[in-house]
Amino acid sequence: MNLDFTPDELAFRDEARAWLAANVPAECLPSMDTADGFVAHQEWERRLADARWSVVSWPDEVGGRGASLVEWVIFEEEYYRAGAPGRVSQNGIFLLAPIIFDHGTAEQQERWLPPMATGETIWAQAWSEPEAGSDLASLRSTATAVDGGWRLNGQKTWSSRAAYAHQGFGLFRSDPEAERHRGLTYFCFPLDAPGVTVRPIAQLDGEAGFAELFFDDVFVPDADVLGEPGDGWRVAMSTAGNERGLSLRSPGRFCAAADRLLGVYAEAPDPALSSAVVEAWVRAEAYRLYTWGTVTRLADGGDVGATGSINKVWWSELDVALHETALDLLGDEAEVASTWTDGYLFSLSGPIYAGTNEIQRNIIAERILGLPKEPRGAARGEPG
Amino acid sequence: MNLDFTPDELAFRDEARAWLAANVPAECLPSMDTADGFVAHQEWERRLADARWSVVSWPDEVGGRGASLVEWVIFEEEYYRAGAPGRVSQNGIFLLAPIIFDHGTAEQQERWLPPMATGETIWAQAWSEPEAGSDLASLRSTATAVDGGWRLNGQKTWSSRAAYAHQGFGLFRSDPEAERHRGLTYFCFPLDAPGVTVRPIAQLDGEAGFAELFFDDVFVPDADVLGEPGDGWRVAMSTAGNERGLSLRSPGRFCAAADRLLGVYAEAPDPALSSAVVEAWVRAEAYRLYTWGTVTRLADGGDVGATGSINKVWWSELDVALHETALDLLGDEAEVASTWTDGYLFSLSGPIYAGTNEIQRNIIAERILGLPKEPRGAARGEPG
Amino acid sequence: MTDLVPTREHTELASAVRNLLDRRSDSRSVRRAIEQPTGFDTDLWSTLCDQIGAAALAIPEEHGGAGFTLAETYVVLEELGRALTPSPLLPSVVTSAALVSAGGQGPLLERIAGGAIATLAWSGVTGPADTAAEVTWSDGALHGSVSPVLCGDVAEILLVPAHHDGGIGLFSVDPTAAGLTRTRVAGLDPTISFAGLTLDGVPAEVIELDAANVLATTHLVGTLSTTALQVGCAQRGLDMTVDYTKQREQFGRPIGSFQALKHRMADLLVGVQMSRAGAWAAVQAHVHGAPNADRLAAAAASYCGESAMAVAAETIQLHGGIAITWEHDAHLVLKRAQALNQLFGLPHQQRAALIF
Amino acid sequence: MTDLVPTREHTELASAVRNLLDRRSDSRSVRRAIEQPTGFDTDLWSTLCDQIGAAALAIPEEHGGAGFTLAETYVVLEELGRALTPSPLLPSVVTSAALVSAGGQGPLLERIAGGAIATLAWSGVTGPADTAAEVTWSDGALHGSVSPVLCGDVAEILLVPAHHDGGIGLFSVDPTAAGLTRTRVAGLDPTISFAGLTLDGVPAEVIELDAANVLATTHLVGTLSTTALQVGCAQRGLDMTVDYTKQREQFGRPIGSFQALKHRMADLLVGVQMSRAGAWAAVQAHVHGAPNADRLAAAAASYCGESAMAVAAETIQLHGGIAITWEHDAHLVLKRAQALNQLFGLPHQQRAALIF
Repeated sequence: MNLDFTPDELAFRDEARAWLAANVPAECLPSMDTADGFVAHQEWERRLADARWSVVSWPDEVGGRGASLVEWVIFEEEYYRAGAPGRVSQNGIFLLAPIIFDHGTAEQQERWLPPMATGETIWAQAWSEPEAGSDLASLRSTATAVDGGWRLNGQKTWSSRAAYAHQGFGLFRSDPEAERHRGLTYFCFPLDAPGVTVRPIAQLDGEAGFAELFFDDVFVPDADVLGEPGDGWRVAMSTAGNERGLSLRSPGRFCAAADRLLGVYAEAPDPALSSAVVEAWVRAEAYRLYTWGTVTRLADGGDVGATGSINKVWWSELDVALHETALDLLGDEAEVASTWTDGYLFSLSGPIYAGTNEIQRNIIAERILGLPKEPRGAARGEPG
Repeated sequence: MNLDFTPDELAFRDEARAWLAANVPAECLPSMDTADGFVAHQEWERRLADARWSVVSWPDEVGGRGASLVEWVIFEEEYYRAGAPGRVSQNGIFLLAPIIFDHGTAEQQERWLPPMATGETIWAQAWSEPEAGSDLASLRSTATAVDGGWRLNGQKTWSSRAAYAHQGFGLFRSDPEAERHRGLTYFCFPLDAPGVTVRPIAQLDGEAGFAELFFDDVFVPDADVLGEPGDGWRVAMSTAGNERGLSLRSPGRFCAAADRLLGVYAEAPDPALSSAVVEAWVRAEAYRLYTWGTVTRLADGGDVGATGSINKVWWSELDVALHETALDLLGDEAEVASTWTDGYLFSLSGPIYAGTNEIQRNIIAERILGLPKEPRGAARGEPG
Repeated sequence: MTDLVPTREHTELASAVRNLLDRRSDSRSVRRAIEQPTGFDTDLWSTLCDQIGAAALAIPEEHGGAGFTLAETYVVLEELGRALTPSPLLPSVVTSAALVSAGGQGPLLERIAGGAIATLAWSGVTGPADTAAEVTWSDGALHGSVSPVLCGDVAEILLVPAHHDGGIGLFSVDPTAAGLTRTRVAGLDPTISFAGLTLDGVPAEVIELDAANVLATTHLVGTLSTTALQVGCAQRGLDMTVDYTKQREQFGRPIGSFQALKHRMADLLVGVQMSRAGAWAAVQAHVHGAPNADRLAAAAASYCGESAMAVAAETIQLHGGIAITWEHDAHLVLKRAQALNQLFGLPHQQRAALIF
Repeated sequence: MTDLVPTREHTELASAVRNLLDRRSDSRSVRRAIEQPTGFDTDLWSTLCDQIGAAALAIPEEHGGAGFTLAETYVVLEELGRALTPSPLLPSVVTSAALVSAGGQGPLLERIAGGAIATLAWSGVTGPADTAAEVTWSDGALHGSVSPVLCGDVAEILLVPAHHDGGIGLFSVDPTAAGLTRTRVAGLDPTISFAGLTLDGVPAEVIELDAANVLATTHLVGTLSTTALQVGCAQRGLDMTVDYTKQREQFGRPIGSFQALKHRMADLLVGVQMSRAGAWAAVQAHVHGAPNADRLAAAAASYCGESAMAVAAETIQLHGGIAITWEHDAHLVLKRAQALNQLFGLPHQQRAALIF
């Protein structure tokens, strides 16, 4: 909107815009899910960090500039507008860091945050398990208390970035007697620890964006437990809220894609598709305005809460529709692999990961609209 | 398709087409849900019957011409193409008659079918109850055995045509001990029987297409029970299958509406809407071809079964979309009441009545795709 | 960035209007209002004008208005939309926007601010901005016809755009003048009343001879005002449907516990939230004179229209049989959404304004 | 009316093909075929030609064909679509349709009937019928380029439409001729292979100098053949998804018991059934020379394309995470549906052919 940014906010925006204009690589970096690309993206993180743009909202002492939420969204808008590289550090800075800030000890914060800010340590998330999917509470990987720490066993899957990352984080069942979401503990661990096996998963686009992780008696010291043992579910839920919320998908990304779509249309306008093209632009714009509204509310204090699910459903389905429209516009060119077809295949994972959109709709229905839960285990025909 | 009709079928078509061309009233009849319109539609039924077009698929001796299923669909296509009046007798001839043929005694067939064929007796269905909705098995209206017959008590709603019709038919609970769909009996009764109160329901378009029926110790003799007492659910299910199936909504109606829609477009073409207009036409055409395929299969012997649910979902949603497109095309004219706005409001009841489309989708999912039922009354978390 | 979220003052204004409408515009009152010869409840309209100053909000203080902006009017309209209240506020807002834009029309504006029923007889009100007027002006009089016109039969102040040799002008007509015929037309939506007007040499006062820009601004204001009604209408449909599905039982459980229905209602909520965010931002952009204000308005209008229609369709479907009875309010939501969908251009026409 | 339903012979043909593909074109075989230099399994293709006569079905008996119709070819293509088999049958059918339509091309048709890989290098194959050729013919040779061409790098018989002074003609080119460059392009769908062709003075034999009607007929045959692949692909995606959701448990129950998912799969089934009915009727209309055959083909194509895309999207979504792994077949359904959607014109282009 740029309606009434404060002078400080405007100055912040101008500074970010100028730095990005001068520093964003002219050529796309190779994919971060290849060995070369991973290194190139790590180097880019280092460059961001040197100019203190890698984690703008963090405090100065751990590599940030203490930016406000409004400034953070401004930075994200500028970042995508500039066509800057994807963030190989995103699992760490967007998913894990908020938890370290909230639940980590001073020692953990000092040890983990600065190398995360510089991109020296790249983190992989280890959320899902083969049999659990969206049902996090049915995780089966175990943690057994041993002298001075824990032994992890089991398997995780859909661990993003894990093929090349250094550290992992995730939930393990530390109390086999406790029911479902009780008895889970939150662990951080090196991916090269003895007993960890990383098996990359080839994806639609042929790259290893995800991996399976196998744990065979992996030792983790007590110092690497986040929060209290057995309290992992509550600790993790703050990540889940964050992951689905503002952080991961700032509107700049979709507005930039919608602008590119308008560009494709301008090159070869097909009036029959104009409505779909405009629809994509309108949806990206609505997302931007909605998100700015949320940011304004949060700036006054408040919690994203379940409205994060609204964001997730919206951006992920908008992203698929936008790319489908692009392929329709491209016509026979869409038969051939291109950045648009890659983007299309990538967009398909949006409605699936970070809590499927089915789960998000359950959350919206139950937590915002207050609709009754599905009956479970109740007497015949009675809602449970 | 007219691809390879037999000479007999072609002759049948030509005869129907010629008669309709000579006899269909030039002016629309007043609505059948007004007092005048009801009489006008009854007169039209008489005219159809005199030329033996009112119930073409019935045997000669009860007013039909023993037409095959293919001929029946041919007749329906011609009927809608000719813009002939709606059938005020449809509850009787399409819903009740198949049951009388299958489950009625010889005496009942002789007594009820001929005046149904001539339009002398118009029938209203009494399916739903205020608390039952789509869940027919939870009907509460009762039938109590008395000397020589039964006493009916309770309330029915959404009884179509009941404001002016002569006879009603429906299910009543004759065994209060039996569970849900056991213990129901199928009754026919005069709407002017002592103890019956008919209260018309004003609809969206202001007309009384439906009524509520109140039963206060209404006596029905044993001779007016259809099928065996207690067997009403099974008897009724053949009606339900029929109602949802081919009978009620022959493709001719939608193809004719799609053609009218093309006409509206031709008068003031708006290229942005051409896709929606064509889409409606394509969907009507697909419905016609699908239905003809089904007819061909049935002509070789076979049962509509659950595929009737596919028809129901398709035609009812196509009908709404077609009318919405018409209103978009009409632009500011759509602010004003017209036959298109009336048709739109009428179309909205399609996805609701005769088994809501939610119920139809359950049937498709469970009976055709074989997907598991919702868990009911099973142990915690186990499918039932 | 505070303007992307309603302020405390906006919230208080909304509460005041809602409290009034809860008392004076419940389901029964709406039905009574429909039956009145004016098509709305004149007492309620007086109260809205006297207590809330509804008609005066966006009119400058020097012309008897409250000197606020379209944002405050938006707040009132959203509440009127939610309550499905029949009301002349929409044509009043559109007409005053035209007069403010034309400038120097103090006396007319003062009357509107005080609650006089005003309307603009222009087919752009029920279509896209580039719709031509069907009326011509020559020798000081107007000739032609225009239909449908919001509150056209009861308007006390009547503006008419008309072609003349030098372009398109804006004129004022005495609603009781000879040569003017006003005929109420039966609308699809009984809560919005229209009339057809024919002008057979009706004497007209010139407001502005070169009114192209005035009409463009007026269309923008009308578009934004309509989004307010659409957001309110959608919210009402959703609330009604959620409440109903929580209570209604089928197969031994509330139908609102069936996942297919829950997901559909979740989608409706997403649509309503996005609509409100987009509409409010577009109103703020207009109020602040942002350069992209007209694009944001078209975007919001296309989205709010479709979202309200989607809610309305599900309101009918999820209520089942009772939705199609006159006694139930579900059909009023549907008819209102459908009628609003046409005002100031259909969604696809709004989208057409957004591409080269 | 029997032609609206497949006959017993059609059903038997479908079973024979399905049995063969069950054995020779399972998931593992498809992946092996993709890796082959030709892009398909040449042994399987030989078997399809020898045992089923796949390439010969619609070719007249006097030219070494089986003398059946496009209906039988449709049956085979639907099965190839269901198995996601990489296969040169589609370009073979299109090319033989062009030759049959042009007339008098016995020797080429005989080779195609015997299994020679044939293709038509024309952008109408990946676009609407009115697409112009990008190649010109002068002094007996062809100049220009065209891409993407189905099986363009491996075709043994290569037809090229080209402009000349008198209109558009159809020409035959020796695939090994000097001046012809054929480059495999990386397609979105690994099961359908394309190449880009450049022609720099390539000697060409005239098939037909006035080929406008030939190309129109060919486009129609290609459109109908594509609907067969789409219906098969959609059926495969639906079957796969229904099976998966019956087995996969979440929250203690099979996810296929969740109503929201059931309703979505029910909608997919409705779409697939309507697609198949429409496509089959359109094929029969073409075979019988019905006057509305081209309208039915455009209608079926628009619908089959969108229905296959809808199934493919849900196949991905309802499989969740495993859908986006290379090991799982869900993404092959998605890529196939997307690639087919462009062939012979997008759904909106097919619809455009249906309105004045």
